[in-house]
Amino acid sequence: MQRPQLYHELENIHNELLKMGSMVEEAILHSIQSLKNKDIELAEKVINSDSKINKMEAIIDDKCIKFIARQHPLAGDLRKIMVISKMITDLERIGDHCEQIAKYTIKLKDQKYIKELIDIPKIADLVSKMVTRSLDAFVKMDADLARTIWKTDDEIDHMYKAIYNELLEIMEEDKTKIFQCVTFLFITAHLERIADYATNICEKTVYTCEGDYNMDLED
Amino acid sequence: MQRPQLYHELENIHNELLKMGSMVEEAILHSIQSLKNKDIELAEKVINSDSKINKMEAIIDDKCIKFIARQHPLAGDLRKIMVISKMITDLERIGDHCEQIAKYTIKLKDQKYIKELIDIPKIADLVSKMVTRSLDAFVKMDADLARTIWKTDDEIDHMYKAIYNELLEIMEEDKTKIFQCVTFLFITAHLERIADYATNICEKTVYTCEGDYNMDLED
Amino acid sequence: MDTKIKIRNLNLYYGNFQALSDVEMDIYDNKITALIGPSGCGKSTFLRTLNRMNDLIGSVKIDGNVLLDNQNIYEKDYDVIRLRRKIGMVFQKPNPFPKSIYENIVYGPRIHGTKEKQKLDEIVETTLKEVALWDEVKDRLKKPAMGLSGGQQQRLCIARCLAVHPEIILMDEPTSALDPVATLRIESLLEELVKKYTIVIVTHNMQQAGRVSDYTSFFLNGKVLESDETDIIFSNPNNKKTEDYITGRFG
Amino acid sequence: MDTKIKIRNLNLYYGNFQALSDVEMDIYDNKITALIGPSGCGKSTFLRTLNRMNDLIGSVKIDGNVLLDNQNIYEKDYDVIRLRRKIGMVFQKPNPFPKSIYENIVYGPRIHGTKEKQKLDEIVETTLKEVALWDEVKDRLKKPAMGLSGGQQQRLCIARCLAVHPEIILMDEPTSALDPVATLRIESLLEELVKKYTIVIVTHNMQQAGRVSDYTSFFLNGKVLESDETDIIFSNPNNKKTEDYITGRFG
Amino acid sequence: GGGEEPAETNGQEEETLSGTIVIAGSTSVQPLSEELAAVFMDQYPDVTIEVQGGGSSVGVKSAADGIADIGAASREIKDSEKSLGLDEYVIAKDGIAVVVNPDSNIEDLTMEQIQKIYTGEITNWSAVGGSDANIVVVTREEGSGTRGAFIEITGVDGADGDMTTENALVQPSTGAVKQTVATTPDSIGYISLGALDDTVKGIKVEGVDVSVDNILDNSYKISRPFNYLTNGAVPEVVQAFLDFIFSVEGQEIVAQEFISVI
Amino acid sequence: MTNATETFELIVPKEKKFSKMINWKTYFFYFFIYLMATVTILVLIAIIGYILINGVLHIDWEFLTSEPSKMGKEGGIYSIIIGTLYLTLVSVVIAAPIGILAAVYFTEYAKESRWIKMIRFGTEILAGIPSIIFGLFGFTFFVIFLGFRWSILSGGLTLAMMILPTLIRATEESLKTVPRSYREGSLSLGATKWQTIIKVVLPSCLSGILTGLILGIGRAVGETAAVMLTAGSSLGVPHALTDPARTMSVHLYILASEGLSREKTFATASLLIILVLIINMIANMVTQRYIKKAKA
Amino acid sequence: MKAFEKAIEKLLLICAITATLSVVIITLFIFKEGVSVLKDYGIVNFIFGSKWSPTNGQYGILPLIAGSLSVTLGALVIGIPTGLACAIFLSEVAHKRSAKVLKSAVELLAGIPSVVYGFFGLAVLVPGIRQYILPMVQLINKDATTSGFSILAGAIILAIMILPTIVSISENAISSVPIEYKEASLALGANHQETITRVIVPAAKSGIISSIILGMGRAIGETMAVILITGNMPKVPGSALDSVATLTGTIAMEMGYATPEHQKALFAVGIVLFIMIVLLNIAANFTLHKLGGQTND
Repeated sequence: MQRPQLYHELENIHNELLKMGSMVEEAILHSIQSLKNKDIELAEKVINSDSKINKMEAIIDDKCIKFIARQHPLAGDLRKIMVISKMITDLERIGDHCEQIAKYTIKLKDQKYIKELIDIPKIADLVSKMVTRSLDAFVKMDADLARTIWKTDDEIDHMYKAIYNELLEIMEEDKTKIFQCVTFLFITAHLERIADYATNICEKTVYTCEGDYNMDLED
Repeated sequence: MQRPQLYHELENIHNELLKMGSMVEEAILHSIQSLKNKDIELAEKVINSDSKINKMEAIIDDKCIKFIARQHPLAGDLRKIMVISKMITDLERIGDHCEQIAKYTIKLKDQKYIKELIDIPKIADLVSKMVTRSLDAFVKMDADLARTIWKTDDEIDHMYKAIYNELLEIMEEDKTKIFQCVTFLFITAHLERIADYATNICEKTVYTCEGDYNMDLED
Repeated sequence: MDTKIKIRNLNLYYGNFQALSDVEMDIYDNKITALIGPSGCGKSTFLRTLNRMNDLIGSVKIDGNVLLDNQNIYEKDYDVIRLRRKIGMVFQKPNPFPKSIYENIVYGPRIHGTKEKQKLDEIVETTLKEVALWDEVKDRLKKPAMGLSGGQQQRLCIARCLAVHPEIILMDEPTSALDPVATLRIESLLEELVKKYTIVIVTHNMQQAGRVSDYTSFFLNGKVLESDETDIIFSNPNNKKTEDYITGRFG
Repeated sequence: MDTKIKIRNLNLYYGNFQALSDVEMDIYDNKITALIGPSGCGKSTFLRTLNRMNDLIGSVKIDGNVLLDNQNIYEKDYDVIRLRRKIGMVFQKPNPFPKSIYENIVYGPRIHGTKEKQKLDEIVETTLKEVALWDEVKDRLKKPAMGLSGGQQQRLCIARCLAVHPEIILMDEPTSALDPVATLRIESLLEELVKKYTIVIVTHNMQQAGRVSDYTSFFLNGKVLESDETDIIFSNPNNKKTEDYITGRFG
Repeated sequence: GGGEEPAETNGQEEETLSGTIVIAGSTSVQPLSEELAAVFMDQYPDVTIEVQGGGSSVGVKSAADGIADIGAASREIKDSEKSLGLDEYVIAKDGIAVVVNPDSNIEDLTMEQIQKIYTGEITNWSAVGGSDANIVVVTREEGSGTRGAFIEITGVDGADGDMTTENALVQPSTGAVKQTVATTPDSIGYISLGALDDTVKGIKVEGVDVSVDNILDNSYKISRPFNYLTNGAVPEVVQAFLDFIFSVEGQEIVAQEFISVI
Repeated sequence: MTNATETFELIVPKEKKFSKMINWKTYFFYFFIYLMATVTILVLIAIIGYILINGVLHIDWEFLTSEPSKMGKEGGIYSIIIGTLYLTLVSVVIAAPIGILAAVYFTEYAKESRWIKMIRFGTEILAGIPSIIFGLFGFTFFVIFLGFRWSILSGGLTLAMMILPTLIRATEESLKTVPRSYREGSLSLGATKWQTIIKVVLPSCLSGILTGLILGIGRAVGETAAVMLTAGSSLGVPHALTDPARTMSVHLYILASEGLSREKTFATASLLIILVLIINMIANMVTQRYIKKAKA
Repeated sequence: MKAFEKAIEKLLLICAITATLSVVIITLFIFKEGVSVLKDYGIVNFIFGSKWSPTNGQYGILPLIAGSLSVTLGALVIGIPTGLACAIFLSEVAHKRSAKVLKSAVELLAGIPSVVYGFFGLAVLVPGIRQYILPMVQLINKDATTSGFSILAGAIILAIMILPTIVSISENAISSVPIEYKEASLALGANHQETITRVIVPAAKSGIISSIILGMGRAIGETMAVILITGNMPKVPGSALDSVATLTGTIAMEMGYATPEHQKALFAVGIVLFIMIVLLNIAANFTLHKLGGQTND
């Protein structure tokens, strides 16, 4: 091992990435929890945490650029750092989505929910797990794991469609619930979007490991 | 000028970026045009073009990595290439949004529109211009222009809110229109999202020029 | 894309030491091929088999084929002098002869029988322009070449080599004795030259291989471990050892 | 972060040629400061003002202050010998004395009066371990140092310099004569050394400055144009000229 | 400076005579000096005698300068040198033999022929009755005592000074002349009688053989004295050496190859 | 790889490989070079062979240990060997410290001033001055002016002056081969200038200096004209500095020019050649070790 | 410590001055002794006078200069091509083993005292010329005659004596021509001989020239060997078979001859010799400087 500085710095960035990842996971869980429990305080916490996540992105981004500038990583190392630099943007966006969810929570704070929230927390749970596991796969550089996680996106899509249809039905039945349903629709859409970002992370993990974007498990 | 290869390659990537930018602009305009005119053919064209945009992203991304690996750009050059590498992801996402819009168009093909579409094409027009101009600002490395464009995001936000409220009202009045309105809502949300990406591009332009993310015009 | 030189199954021994083992490589026309690898990996030795400069060393034994335009240069009775006119060489240290700038350039043409002053003058001007040195030295062609800076000397050496109209130029770490600015000038010159010539360059400096070459071959212990487009070698090499070398995990 | 050396308003002339103009710089304790710039920019000259190696040159004239621990080393009656014990130096080409490995290391301590064999043995072992050379050479301490490889020689020179317990180590392009693998070894050694010593390194190789240093100063025509954290110099320099040099737009 | 020491031994028995004597000068006298010195040193083991060459003029000069205790000259002392105030001792007489290469058929030359050969008037042996061959004239170097004596007696030293032909080979010593004449065909030279041996052929001058008797009775014209020169009062050891030379024993040694003066 | 190639010897390309380019010019060129190299070797063999064949047989124990008589016509050369050794020793003892220290001054201390340039030029001229001029000088200055007479002292001083430039030059040259980096290395460790010179610079060029010294000895042994004029040509065994002496070269000259004894002449010449061979061998050994050390 | 260092420096300075002083003293003495003759006799008469006959008060050293120069020139004519060829052989052509043999041979030649060469010349060359060369020359020029003591003999012996100087310095110069030059030339398609004649030898020319100049100095300065074999005839020579006297030989032979005037004349000869050597040295320095500017940079 001839370039300890390179590996120290790379590891450092890695750790920051994980830190940011756990911040984002927390944001997802908190946002849904606050929605479920009408926990406005928690929702505000999520909104506040977004700026922290943004700052985190800026810091890691800066570190990536400085790392490339100083250490001139190549091949695998370079792919990894480039992926990280994009991944943090995705994480930041996930944070944005959580912020949006939290904002919706605050909008809904005075309304009684049309029904107990079951499916949305379920999908949220799935999504947050997906984010966690995809980051895990990246850190472990486990392409096969990433491919498996990538597949769960289909499940989420299914659930999303089911929720969409259910909410549409509810709206058509009771127009007083339109605002709430539309809001829930948006929240679900945000969650679906977060799942997309997680699939993105999986794809990038595979790319980093293997140098291309082939997501077929058989390969 | 001591490193012609570096500048040739950088310019080459630049050109590819512009090409991708114009593909994306076209996708935005086409998607809205197809929605407005119920032009299913055009909508399908938009859907097809998304894979082209995706391919383009992959190509540019590859070029960026190879460029960094081989030419080891530093300081301004490095910032620029890193920004490009992120910008293309944004452009690709914009493409995704257009694809979604086109898909909605197809979903709506058998329905009579609740009213003539005026506001949505208007916001679409604004958004597409914003994308065009923000890329323009990046290419020209004009931080002030980028800042000006960045400000238009507020206008779009206003319009978005107006449309949102109008659609909600329509839904409450006529529940048969719920599906259509929800779809329009999503379309508008997509457009708003696209505008967000454009503001992102502006921010990155400022960063590339000046090395930080200060968006205050006075500065 | 035409293959200019085909190397097949090349082995080279210094006495009992095998310096090159089963080297196979294609060198493409009008492309820059870079040879990289750690010290002692055989890259310079390999370069010197291409114009038979290794013939100068007593105890060398070579087998295998080096096909230049489909003719084996190690064939019996192959005309080494013609080979070396066809394949120019630029060395690690700028090595202009201790003569005037003019005399340096016309050395090759004179050896090969060009005597007319007018023709020689023409050659001097053309080649110096080719290496972008003409403007810098046109007023002092009769001055000693040793008075030039290191980078200028190296460009002069390239011009001297162009003066015999080679088809291929071999470069053995042409910038290792130069400062960064002069290095970049030579590198940008390469970009021009490759339009007319086929270039093979040995370099210690991996970054340089990245910057200038179209193809890169990675040598290790006298073997070619990987040979591919430079893009691929630098961003996504196939061989683990190549990646280790490239990323500095080596040794 | 303590300032180890303060350079204020330093000017240096070789005869009529001003090699350094108004240099102001702070060198921080337990940090690596890299000096970069094109050939002839004065970076090596500057390095040599820090341990007064320029005193060796006849026609040199220096004014300004170099404050080491707040004392001006160019003061009259400043003890140059003690200064040089405090500030070690490693040179461009590895320059072990033509003696044994052991003798090379004990040279400094002996000069300064350490005579006991046991103590000397101890110094040899400690310093060789510090430069990670002990395992490679412990069985041949009495063998000539010239028998080591270039990289080993350079590490030996570093060890020799550590043997007199300096506080600061000046390095003048310490890897420019080494191959890439040996270069990386020295660089990783620097990372260890900086924990105990303050290091100032002149380097031709910008990438190296990037890789190893905490602070970087950019010299041009005898002036310091920019002096900042290496991170900033490499990703976002303030001075246009620095950026041009860094990005290769220079000259 | 061994010359001083005998003062201390003054008045003591002869057996304890000690000190150093430096003799310098003519190479013609040198062999004789060496012989004399060797016998003398045998008798007085504590005495060292150093015999240097150099030439007659060196002898005169070194005696005058005090470099040598005894200066040796193989010619008459010139008037200019007499003014130096040196004491002269003629220790022997020497004939100068005119010699030719052994292969030569020349037996006899007149003084005039010799003079003409040496001034370059005669350049071919046929002019003096020999075969048709160019004469290789061998002479001594400028300043040599032998040369001085030879040219004076043969008349080569005319009104305009030394008229020796430019075409003469010059050899720096008696031995060198002998060696040259011995090995060079058609050559002629002149050497000290003492050095004459059968490597060269001594010829008659004016019909007279070169021999001790002929020199003693003045029938052989070319001869010269061997002079020892001293400067002022001499140390005991030098005086003892001079006394030895003029003893019967000394002169016997002289007579072995040269001509005794008593 | 460069390391590997360097250790191999560069040779002439095999002629047959270059058949097409060989023309009469090239042939003549190689012919001439081979011819001249051969002639040189033959000349050497001729000279040494001729002398040794005629001389070696006459060298025996008696020749080496008995004193010469009859101007060298008879006897041995004992006193002459002693004289040679004595004179050489004296000249080296005088010249070596002055020469080496002066060279150290010139290379290590002297600043490149006009004075130093002139002094250096002076020593260069001194190196080129014919020995006979030294003889002239020694004779008038030491022998007569200072009144040392013909003596080992006069001869030794004259020879010392003669070999001084050789010595200074050789020492300077070998000091110059000591890389500046050694000096810098030592100084940067806090050594003083003199410590640097004594502990680093001189040890690393010792064999170069020794080679210079041996060359000086060779020159002293071989010198004739200057010695004859200053140390005399007396045959006695010298006992003191003030005694005159005859060296082997002078003896050989006298024997040769006087044609005294063919055998003794050849024997002396042979002995002289053998002596030179020995000196050469020693010099070679020293240089070889120097080169080995430098290569290691 | 500082005082000690200063003292050391002083000591070294004294040594340096001593060494330098010897040059000054020699120069002063030679000039002091000889200059009066030059003044009284007239420099022009002295240098261009064709009669050297001190006994007669004639001090024209033209014959001596002519003698010295002719012998030296002859030595160079023979020595330069031979020496250069040997140097090229050693550094470029020879295999390692043969190079080693020749090299030690040349070193040996350098070590042999000049008087041995003189003796060899006297014993072999002088009679050899008389017996073998003369008849050959007489085939062309019937009147040719020689005693064997001749310029030719001197030139040959001096050529052998300067050969080591020329060979070893030239060889050094040729060997230190960077191998890069050779490679460059070969890489341009030049053959080995062209490379040697057009690149290597020109690149080494400053070394070669200085070797020749040094050799020349040695030839002019040689004394004893010359006395033994050139015949010491103070006469301007007409052919290579004529005998000549040289400046050095004349000094050595006639030194010590008493007449003060004669001795001073010999010192004056010494001055001429001295000046010749100094001029030669300056010439050497000048050429080296001029050429040196090209090779070192």
